[in-house]
Order: sequence, then C-alpha cells, then structure tokens
Amino acid sequence: MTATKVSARESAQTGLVTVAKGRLQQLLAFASLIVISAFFSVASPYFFSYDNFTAILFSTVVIGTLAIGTTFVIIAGGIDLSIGTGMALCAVMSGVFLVDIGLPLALGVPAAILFGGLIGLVNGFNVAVLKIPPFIATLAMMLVAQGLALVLSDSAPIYFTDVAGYTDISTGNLLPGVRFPNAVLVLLGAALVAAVLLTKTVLGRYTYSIGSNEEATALSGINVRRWKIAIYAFAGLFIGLAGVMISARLGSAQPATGMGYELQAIAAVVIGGTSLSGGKGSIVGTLIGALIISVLNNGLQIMSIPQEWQNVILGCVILVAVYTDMIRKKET
Amino acid sequence: MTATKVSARESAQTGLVTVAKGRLQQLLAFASLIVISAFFSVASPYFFSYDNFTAILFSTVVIGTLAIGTTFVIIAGGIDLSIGTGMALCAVMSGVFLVDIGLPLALGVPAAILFGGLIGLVNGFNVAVLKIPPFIATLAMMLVAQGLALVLSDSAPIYFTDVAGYTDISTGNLLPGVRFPNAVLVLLGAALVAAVLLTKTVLGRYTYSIGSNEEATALSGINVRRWKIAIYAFAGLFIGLAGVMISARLGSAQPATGMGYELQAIAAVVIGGTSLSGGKGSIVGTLIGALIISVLNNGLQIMSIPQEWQNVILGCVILVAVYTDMIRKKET
Amino acid sequence: ACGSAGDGAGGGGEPYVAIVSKGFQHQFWQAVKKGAEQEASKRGARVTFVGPATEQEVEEQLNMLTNALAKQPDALGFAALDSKAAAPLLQQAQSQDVPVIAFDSGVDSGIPVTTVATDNKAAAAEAAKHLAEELGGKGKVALVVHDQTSLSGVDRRDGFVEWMEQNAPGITVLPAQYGGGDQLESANITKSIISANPDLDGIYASNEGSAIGVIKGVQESGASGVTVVGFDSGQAQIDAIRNGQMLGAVTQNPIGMGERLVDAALKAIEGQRLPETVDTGFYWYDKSNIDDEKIQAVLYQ
Amino acid sequence: MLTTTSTAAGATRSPVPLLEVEGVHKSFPGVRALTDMRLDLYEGEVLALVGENGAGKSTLMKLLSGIHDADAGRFRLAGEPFAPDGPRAALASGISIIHQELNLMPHLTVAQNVFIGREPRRWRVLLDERELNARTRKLIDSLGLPLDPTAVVGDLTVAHQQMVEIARALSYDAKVLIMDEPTAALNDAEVATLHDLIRRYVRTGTGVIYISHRMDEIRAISDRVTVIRDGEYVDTVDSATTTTDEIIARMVGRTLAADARPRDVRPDRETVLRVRGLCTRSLLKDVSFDLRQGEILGFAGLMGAGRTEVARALVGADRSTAGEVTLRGERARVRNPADAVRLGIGYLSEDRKRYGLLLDQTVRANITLGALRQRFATAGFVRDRAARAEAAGYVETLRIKTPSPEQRTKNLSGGNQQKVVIAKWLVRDCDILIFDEPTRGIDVGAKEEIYQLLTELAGQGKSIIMISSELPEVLRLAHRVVVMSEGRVTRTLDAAEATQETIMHYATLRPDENPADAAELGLEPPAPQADEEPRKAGEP
Ligand SMILES: Nc1ncnc2c1ncn2[C@@H]1O[C@H](COP(=O)(O)OP(=O)(O)OP(=O)(O)O)[C@@H](O)[C@H]1O
Ligand SMILES: [Mg+2]
Ligand SMILES: [Mg+2]
Repeated sequence: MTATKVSARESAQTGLVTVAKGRLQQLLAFASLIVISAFFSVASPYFFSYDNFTAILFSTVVIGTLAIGTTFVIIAGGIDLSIGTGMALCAVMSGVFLVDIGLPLALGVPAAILFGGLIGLVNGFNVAVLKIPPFIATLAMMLVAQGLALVLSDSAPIYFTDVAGYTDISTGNLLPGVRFPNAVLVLLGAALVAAVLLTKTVLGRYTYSIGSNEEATALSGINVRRWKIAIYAFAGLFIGLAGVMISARLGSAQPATGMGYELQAIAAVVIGGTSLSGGKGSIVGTLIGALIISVLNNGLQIMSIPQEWQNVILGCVILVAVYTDMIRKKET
Repeated sequence: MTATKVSARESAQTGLVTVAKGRLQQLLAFASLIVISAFFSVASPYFFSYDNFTAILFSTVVIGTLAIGTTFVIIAGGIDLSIGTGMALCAVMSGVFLVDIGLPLALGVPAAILFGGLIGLVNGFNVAVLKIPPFIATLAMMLVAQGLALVLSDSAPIYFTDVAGYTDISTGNLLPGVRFPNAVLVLLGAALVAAVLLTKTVLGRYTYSIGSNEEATALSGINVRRWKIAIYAFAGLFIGLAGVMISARLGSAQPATGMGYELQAIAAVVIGGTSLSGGKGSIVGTLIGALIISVLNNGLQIMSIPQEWQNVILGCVILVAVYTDMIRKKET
Repeated sequence: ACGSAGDGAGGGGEPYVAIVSKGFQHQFWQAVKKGAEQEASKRGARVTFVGPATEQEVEEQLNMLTNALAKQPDALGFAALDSKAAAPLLQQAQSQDVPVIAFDSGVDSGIPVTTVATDNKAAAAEAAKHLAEELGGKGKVALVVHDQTSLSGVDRRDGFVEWMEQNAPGITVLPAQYGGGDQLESANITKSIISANPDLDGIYASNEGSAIGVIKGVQESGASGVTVVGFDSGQAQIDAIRNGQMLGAVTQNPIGMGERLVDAALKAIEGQRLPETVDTGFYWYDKSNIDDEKIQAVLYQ
Repeated sequence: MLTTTSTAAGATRSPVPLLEVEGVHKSFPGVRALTDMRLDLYEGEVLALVGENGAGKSTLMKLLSGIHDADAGRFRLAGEPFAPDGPRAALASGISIIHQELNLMPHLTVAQNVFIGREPRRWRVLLDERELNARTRKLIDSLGLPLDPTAVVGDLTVAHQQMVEIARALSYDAKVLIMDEPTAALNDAEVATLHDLIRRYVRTGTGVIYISHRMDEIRAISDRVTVIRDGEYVDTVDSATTTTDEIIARMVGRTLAADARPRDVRPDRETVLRVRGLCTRSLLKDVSFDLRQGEILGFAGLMGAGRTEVARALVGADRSTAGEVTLRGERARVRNPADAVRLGIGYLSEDRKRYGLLLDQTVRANITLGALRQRFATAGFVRDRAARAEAAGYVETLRIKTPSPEQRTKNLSGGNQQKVVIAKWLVRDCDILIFDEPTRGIDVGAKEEIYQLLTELAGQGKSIIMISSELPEVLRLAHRVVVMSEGRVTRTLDAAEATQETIMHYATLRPDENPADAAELGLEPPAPQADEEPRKAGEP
C-alpha cells in the first residue's frame, strides 16, 4: 500500500496523483518487456527485425486471447482451467459448423465463438449457482471439454481446406501489401473491446467489485449470482475466439490440443500484475504478460540456447522480472 | 439452517455436539467415495476384488504423496505448481545419487527426499522473503525443475537396474506372503505423519493461522516469514518422496514426466475439502480426494468405457461429488 | 451413446484383446486403433484400446496396464513407453496365462510372444536420405522433434542425425528442437529457427503434429527454399505434399499395425506359434507415388 | 463535543409505525440469538437500540436486511407485511443498512463504492465516471465529510472507510436507515457531524435505528431507546426522561459505578521504553516519548494524527526510517512484530477483523495463538488440553459470550470478538502492551471491565500505551497523555493538566506553528543513565 499522506483539503489533487501513479506503474511493467527485448536485440542479430516482431506477435495470439478472457474471471476472484481444452472444443465446433454442417463463414465463426460463451455460461452456473469452487468447476469442465472435443471430431482433426477464407482469418493480411497477419489485428481488437468493457461498463465495474469483496457487493444490492454467470460467459467468448484463431492458423481443428494452454494463459495474466485473489488487474497488463512469455520463448530459441536450458532460463527470468517489477512498484 | 434451541447454559454440551458434527462431516465426505465404489462394484464384475483394490491404492501413491505435501501449502494460503516437474527432478536426483554417484540406498534415498525439501525451501524463500506471488514463484520453479531434470539426466531415463532393493521400495511386499505393495504403506505412513504434524504441532497450527489471516498471525508475534519457508520446505519433502516412489515403481527416473501431476494433486486436495483460499483442510480429506480420482479412473477403465468418454464422465462425476458433498455439509 | 450394454460378461466365446498403447489422441494411434477394431470385427473378437495423453506418462500407462489385466483379457497388446517399468506387470500377465503381443516398439523381455513393429530409426534414416538427395548433399537442416525422451522421439531423431553424419558430410544438422508434438508450438519454433538461420535449407519433422507445425511455420515466415520432410500422414501432410510445400514424408503403416496386432493376438489365443517379429514396414511417399494404391493403403487422412 | 439538543420528532407521531417487529425468534447452532423480539419505529424518529455484546442487536438488523431468515415472527413496513429475501429486496423496500463490520470493496474508489449498483451511465452502457465523481463530490460535500471521491478505499483509515459506508447508506433515499455502531471508529468531532446529518435526515420523515455502546451519544441523538438483553426485549424508554444509569441498569441487569477520573495514580518508576526521533516515510516526524513501568500512557489525537502508525512502527509492522528505541536501557532492534513480542511488546490492533483475528478459527485457536509455542507446546507438539483450559478460563474471566471456546470466532458478536483479541495478549503476558482502541465496539459493562483490567495490569507493573479516540476514556485511565497532531507529538500532559479542552487544543495544533520542547513533551533528560531518578507524574 502506498501511503499517500495528505490532509483532507488536498485530497482532490491526490486523486490525480494516484491515477498518474497507476499509469506510471503500468508503463513500468513495460520496462521488463523492453529490457528483455533489448537484451535479445544485442545478443542475437536475428532478433531485431520486423519479421521477427510480427512473428512474436503472431505467436502471442492464441495465449493472448485466452489470457484476456480469463483476466475477467481472475479479477472477479475466480479461475478458469477449462480455457485450454475448451479452446480445442470450440475449434472442433467451428469444424462441425463450417465443415460438417456447412454453415457460411459469417454464421459458423460467430457460432463457434458463442459456443465458447456457452462453456463459460456452464462454468458460471456451476460456480455462481451451485457454488462449486471455481477451481473444481472449471477443472471438471476441462476434462469434459477434452473428452467432447475427441467425441465430436471422432478423434481426428477436422480440416478447413474447403472453407474458403477460413485461414485468412488468421494468416491473411487485411492491409494489402503489408505483411501483418490478421490474427494480430484480431488480438488487438479483442484486447481493445475487453479493455473498454472492463474499465467503462457496468460489467467491468462489477467484475472488480465482486473480486474485491463479493459479500459487500451482494450487500450493496447487486445480483452477484447473475453477474458472475455473465462474467464467466463473457470470458467464454474469448475461449471461442481462441478456438477460431488456432484452427484458422492451423487450417484444422486439432481435438487433442489445448492442455497446458490454461497455465500459460493464467501465467500471462499474473505476470501482467493481476492478482489471483481478485479485485485488481488490467488488460494492458495481461497483454504485456503474454508478450513477455512470447519474447522469452522466441529470443531463447533464436539465440539457439539448448532447449533443456531454455525452460530453466525462462523460469529464472520470470522470477526476476516479477520481482523487480514489484520492487519498482513499492518504490514509486 | 436447523434451529437448535439451547440456552447459554447448555453451551458446553453444544461444544461437544459441534465437534461430533465435524467428525460426522468427514465421515460423510467418505460417502461420495463409497457411492462411486458401490456403483462400479455393481457395474463391473472385475471391480470388487482384493487385487483391484490394492491396484487402486497403488495407483494413488504418487498423486497422493504430492497431494499430502501440497495440502500444507494450500492450507497456508499458497499454491505449488512445481510439485509435478519437481518430482521428476527428485527422481533424477535419486538416479544421480544412487546410480551415478553410487551412494548406498540408505543415504541416496534420504538425499533425494531432502532435495525435494530444497526445492520447497527455494519456493518458500521466493514467496516469503521476495514476496513473489506463490503462483508465479512456483510456476517459475516448475519450468526450472523441468529443465534441470533434462539437463541432469542428459534427457534420458536413468535406470536403477543395478541398485539392489530400489524397486522394492515401491513394489516389494514388506509383509511376506501378503500381496500388499510397500508403496501403499509408504503413502499411509506419510499421510499419518502429515496428519499428526498438521493437527498436533505448532507447525500445523501456524499453517492454519497463516492461511486464515496472515497479517493477524504476524501481528501476534509469529515470524510468519520463517514459518512460511518452513511450510514450503516441509511440503517439498513430499515432492522428494513422490520422486522416489515414482522412480522406484518405474525402475527408472523419467526426466520428462511430471507435467500435469500438479493439477491432479491440487484437484485431489480441493476435492478433499481444502479451500484454495487457505485456512482450512485436512489430510484425510486429501486422501479421500485422491482416492476418488483413482477409483473413477480405475472404474471407468475397468468398465471399458471408450477413452474419449472417460474424461467427460470423470468431469461430471467430480462436479456431482463435490456438489452433493457441499449440500450435505450445509445440511448437517 | 456409450457404455455398451452387456459389457463385462466376457463369456460367450468372443475373445477379448486388451490393447494398451503409447498414446491415444494422436492420429497415429487412432489409426492403429482403427486397424485393430477393423480386424477384430472381421474376426469376431472384442478389443479395447487405451493410451496415455502424452508419451511421458509412463506411470499412467502402468495404471492402464494394471486395469487392463484386471479385466482378465484373453490377450494383451502392449506398446511400452518404458519396457523395464512394465516388467512386473508383464510377469503378472504371464502368470495369468495372458499372451502379450508387443507392438510399435520392442519390449525388453522374453515374455511377449511376438513383436509387431517398425524400425523407427530406419524410417527416420529414409527421410534423411531423401532430404539429402534433394539438397544435393550439402546445406543446413533443422529438426523439429515431438519428444526428447520417449523412445519414438529419440529413435526418429537419432536415425535422422546418424544417417546424415555418416552419409552426408556436407550437411550441417542444427541441434534438435522439441515442440511436444503440439502444432502451434512447433510452428512457433519453426519460425524462430528460420529467423535465426536465414540460410536454412531443410527441416525434418518427426511426427504428424510437428509436421503440421513446421509446414505452417515455413508458410507463415514466407521463407522460400526450405525443403520440408515429415513423418506419419494425415490430411495436412498429404495436402502439403500435393501442393509442393513438403517434399515427402515417411509413414509407417499404423492401420496395418493394428490389424497384425489383433491377428497375432488371436493366433496366440488359439495357441499357434508366432514369428519373433512381425515387421509392418515403413514407406517413403512424395508427389510421385502418393496416389499409388500401395501407398494410399497405408495413409490415413 | 456532544451537545444534547432536544430532538423535535416524536411529537407528531403518526399512528402506524414505519417499522414493526413482532415475536421474532432466531437461533444459530448452539446459540439462541433472539427470543420473542419486538420493536417499533416511527417516522422521523431516532430509535436507539442498546444491549450488551451479543445481546442480538446485529442479528435483528441482519434479519431486517434479509441476510438471515427469522425462525419465527413478523415484520411490517408502513403497515404492510414485509419479508426481505435478500439485501436487494431490503434496499428496494427502502431499508438501508450500515453493518457493524465494514462492507466495502477495498480495490474500488470512494465514488465507486458509494454508488455501486447505481452507476450513472451514458448511452445506457458506458459508465460516466466524471458524473459519478461529481455526484459523489456533491454528496460528501453536502454531508460535510472529508473524503476524496477518487481515493481508493483500501488505502483509507478505518474511520474514513466508515464515513464511506455512511455516505453510501445516506445516499439511498431510504425510509428506514439502520446504523449498527456507525461511530465505533469515529472521534468525537466526527460523531457530532454524523449526528447533525442524522437530525437533518429524520426531518424528511425517515426513521433511524441507531445502535451504539456509547451512552453519551445515545442520549444526544435518540428519541427513544429500546433495550434488549440476552436476545429478549426488555423495555423501551424515552431518552429525554430517562437517565443513563437507568438505561444501563436495564441493559446489564445491575447498576455500575462509573467514576470519571483515574484512580490509583501512582508515582512513576523506571522508564521501560524510550522512543526518540521516530520517523516513517509516510507520516511520523520525530516522535519521542517515554513509557514508564506501571504506567498507562494515553495517546490522543484526531483521526489520522498518526497514533496507530506510531504503534505499528514500534512493533515493526511498518518500517521506520529513523529513530531510536531503547528498552530498559538497551537499544532495541525491532524488525518485525515477532521481534517486538519477543522483547515483550504486544500490539492490539484497532482493526480486529483485518489485523486481529483468525475469523474462521475457533475462539481457542485465537486466544492461544500468540503464546502457542511458548506456553502450549512441548517439543513442537501442542498441548491442547492446556490450551483449552486456558481459553476456557479467559472466556469466563472476560465473560466472552460464546457457546464454547470451540466456536468459530466469526460467529461471535463484534464486542466479544474484541474480547478474544484482548485475551490473546493477556495470554502472551507481555510487559509492554499497546492497546489501539481497546474498547471499540464494547458495551458499557464490558468497557468498565476492560478499564479495570487495564488498571490492574498497570498495577501489576505492566506498562501500557492506550490509543483511544474517546477522550473520556483517556481521561479516565491515563496517567499521562501524549497528544499527537499530523504525525508529531505536540505535547505530553500529566493527568492533572489533561482535560478535554487541553487535549483538543494540542490535538488541533499545527505542529510547525509552535515546536514543543523536551519538557513539554515530558521527556526524560537525554542521559540514558538518569532513568532511576523518580519523578512524579499526574498527581493532582
Ligand atoms: N452466524 C452466526 N452463527 C452462530 N452464532 C451467531 C451468528 N451470528 C451471531 N451469532 C450469535 O448470536 C448472538 C447475538 O449476536 P449479535 O451479533 O446480534 O450481537 P450484538 O448485540 O450485535 O453484539 P455486539 O454489541 O457485540 O455487536 C451472539 O451470541 C453471537 O455469538
Ligand atoms: Mg453487533
Ligand atoms: Mg488509529
């Protein structure tokens, strides 16, 4: 807690100072990212290039999308372990809608995203109405989604070869002539929407409020149950979106993938400064967290560090990054 | 809520009733396990047999051991994601001690277990002294342990073929003539020690206190920092023990295994009624939680349910089991 | 839609073969499963097929093997992730008079009555040979391998690397990178390799998931002149070979493996003598022969 | 100061009560909280609800707000039957409640807390933060509260947080306003402000139920007083015509002798704790004082003066940037509360919920926590029988109302929770005890017990720092009073000099206007060896 000492009179001014400090902190979270990037730029001649930067951004898309959605759940004091396999299930559903049923793109893609919302809705119901601890509720969903993805796809990938334009969602270039994959635009768009919702709407406000003190929120006359369901369902849309993005990138829905993505996404959220005990966090932070992981992975591979050492270094760098970030926050 | 009308005079008696109720609840937590077992006994002719029961117990050993250790961490309000790959690292260290260095069993095995304690100690230091959130600190350790296990083993399994008596730690029968694997005895012994420590010692009490309200515990004059390190380090011993048990069972240290074990172990803890927000939980609960998962896995396989459906059913049953357990608790 | 009624009653004379595989979700194992099921229904037998989610889950495989034995099968098909670990359980199978048929890779033990397998190392060497030919014996190649500790990962890596060392001294082989068989991760790794090695000439991918990732990675990075060879089959690789993104791939014959496995099991139940090994072979396929009947028969989509 | 203005309401009382409670029963496992409870509240009146700790006051309010369901009984709101099935329904029916425990979202700002659920929006979906802050500004200005709408609530002091609760409760245009100990964390000036607000409020016809343990307040603000005891209705009296003693007698079932000056003022002894030049980064500047053996040293000051911060810095809960602490002539290094306790300094925090209690744990666990290793363990094993006996002893001597020491602390009433915290420190047996607002939320009877306890402890030779925002309490107990203002000590007063007026004078002094010298601060001469020199303090 930063102790801002002011007499009551100066309080209005203090408010501004507090806000400014908040901004500063977020900028400083960038610092880790910048330092790491700078290091790699010096250490390897191949790191600092337009192509490599787009490659890093591109590789952030799926984890980033999942992380953005789950930021809401975590700020609200919950956790979602089903995002990884849920994503695989949504990818399969996208295949079912577009390939098996043959819906047009403009219907099938939203349907797959909404299916993610449905997964979230069920999670929300289990957590908010049945009062099952989020860890268990979403762990169960993780298993169910994993199984269903295999069942619905007959344990085989579904290929989107005949769905014109599907892979363009990810790998196409909206801006003609510029090599900038659409997937990155989708990620940024999703982040923008999420950030606006989180900071500017009632949904976002109640997300913070519930995570900060669920009981007090309920005592304030807010239907916490309903809003919690809404938060999980909304976060679920990002599971769906991630399912579309991964299958569009691969050109196929891989039913067996997804396990382990949840930990990576949650790690991105937490590295980005969102507290697992709820009440605080931001979308920008999450994006930075996801980028830190991507940059580290990319940089270590580019430097041709032997792979068994990569994880060791990755772990240490994450520790140091989070630690220095905390020190800095304390000092401001 | 049942209205038990008693005046203040009867309060002593009520105290006893409360205690008795607590016991009852734990017995009832068994109920899910019993119901599930009864179902499988009816559904499959192969389920209800001495051999299958020992097989179930045997298959619980590794996850159970990890879960017991991590129960301490979770009750203290933390989380430990490094237990899975940490276990693999300890298995490798056991190989290094016994095979590469050639220590005698009586030294090498304790050394491997203590190495687990060292992993825990580092986690504890990062959490308690550097104040890194447990999720991040142990996630980093998860990566580091994974990498180190590969580095130290040269990415190949280490075989204990020449270490006389090593596999007997797991698969031998201490009681001659009785087919009851030592591993199960080890698990039960570890559980007993852990239960005694958790309920009867200062370490256990402080574990609950810190999880319940860390700040209040600190202000009560307890050196929370030091005790937290102790708790993580102690829990780490179980990582080491699990590493010994899995490598003794396999006859080899598999450096790449372990990922995913942490989620299973944490799931066992939570299914067993320990709250992820800390302050409450029990070893018996954790054992029951681990057994529920084992019985479900075993039963579904024995019933020859197609594998893709097994996870779906597993997820649903876990939900139902936890839900009914909660209902029951509310009603008592 | 599940839990076929009247299960469990193993009687009725229908022989029951329990198969414990190295994996379940990957296409390769699904193809083995398909072959086994086809053969079983043809021969009036019943099979179950299980396998752990990844090839690292040795302990999980032992649990599956234990559970399979508990069902008192008439024969057991087993692809060991670590053959020494399974020794006590195989002993148990023997004492229960359950014949064991090893498949995919050998089991270090005298218990299996036969081994239905291919030589992963030789198959990988075949891929190396074709890649070296295509590159004219010189250049720089990278490997994206699905696993660094499992037998199949190690054999498919070493088979490739050793052949190159012995037969193509002009080719530099970069250290292998491991993507866990995950398409996305393999794609990201591929892009990093290409960034770090602008002069790269070829990439070898050691299984289906790695291959899909490598194809995507090469495609996304826009690099031209990188020759890709792969392993296994599946729609993505078949398409990539047809449209020239991939030179070719080695495939084993997983469906055939499943069929021979069940065939061997049924013969063992009847007490017939079996050869020590049944080689299910491997095949190199590329644009030129992909439509051959013989190749088409071993590919899965 | 509390001026007993006669409240106008009550004269024109409408025949139908605004709120009626009839025959209400409520039990919890092992506890009968309310038996055949009744009460009525009329428009435009302030009804005080008094009773000892655990009498059932908060429980009744929780029934009214729909948090718990009554086992039996009826509520009527303006003559209509009323059965709230949750906080939402209660609010919708026009019942607004300030609960005894703070119910705020610490990560949100003041404005966001106040208007939670009623956020102004643009185009129906977008939050209008500017409008939100403006409205909050208007509200807190009209209430005269010193709050910043954009401050994050978690960073505020308990007192300020309490004001946020008040602002929120008043911002609903409620027909019935219930305040469960709204002033427990407030000082006298703030209490006066709140009372003005309430008076303005009832003029519009709102009925207010006011729960408090401070008798002077109750007499100042209420029209009628309903007394309950052990969950049962005792009596309702007119505050104008009933004396405080009569009310207390009904509450506790006996009469208390409450004298208002320190007894037992004793010649002081050796200085046990000497603090010189204590500074913290945020607030404290050059804080110096001496604590002598067997002394009760009062700390007075306005909210935010830094008294709590002195205590926290002293026990190492917060970091100090400068300063020297000498304990019995030896330089003491206190890095954390564990060090402090080892050196014999115990700190009883002002925020029991956050810093004092393990709410989910039993009364026994809480009472024995601090001394577990020292007094209730052999070789690391806890001797539960001894712990239980000790806990049971304190439950009895402090008269903690609980069905058993095995009850979860969160199920105790607020005042009894406070006693549990006190018991914890008594068990630990420290030589120096810092009590921060020790009687917050404690009923008159128990308060008297605590006063006696503090006096006894001092008599046994323990040295006590007592931080309190209740001046009468400071005057009643303290041998000397340290007055703080804006992070500095402005004066140390002997008991003889200490009056409400002098304390308020120094508490409102801007410290830099008039730097105090060592003598005014009551400090010992600089030579540390001069400790033995006995000086008389606080003798009339
Ligand atoms: N949830 C609960 N479970 C069990 N007992 C409870 C619960 N809530 C209150 N009680 C008990 O009910 C009785 C009345 O408590 P209540 O909080 O209403 O007292 P109070 O009059 O508000 O006291 P205080 O002045 O100390 O706040 C107490 O004995 C308390 O222990
Ligand atoms: Mg109360
Ligand atoms: Mg204070």
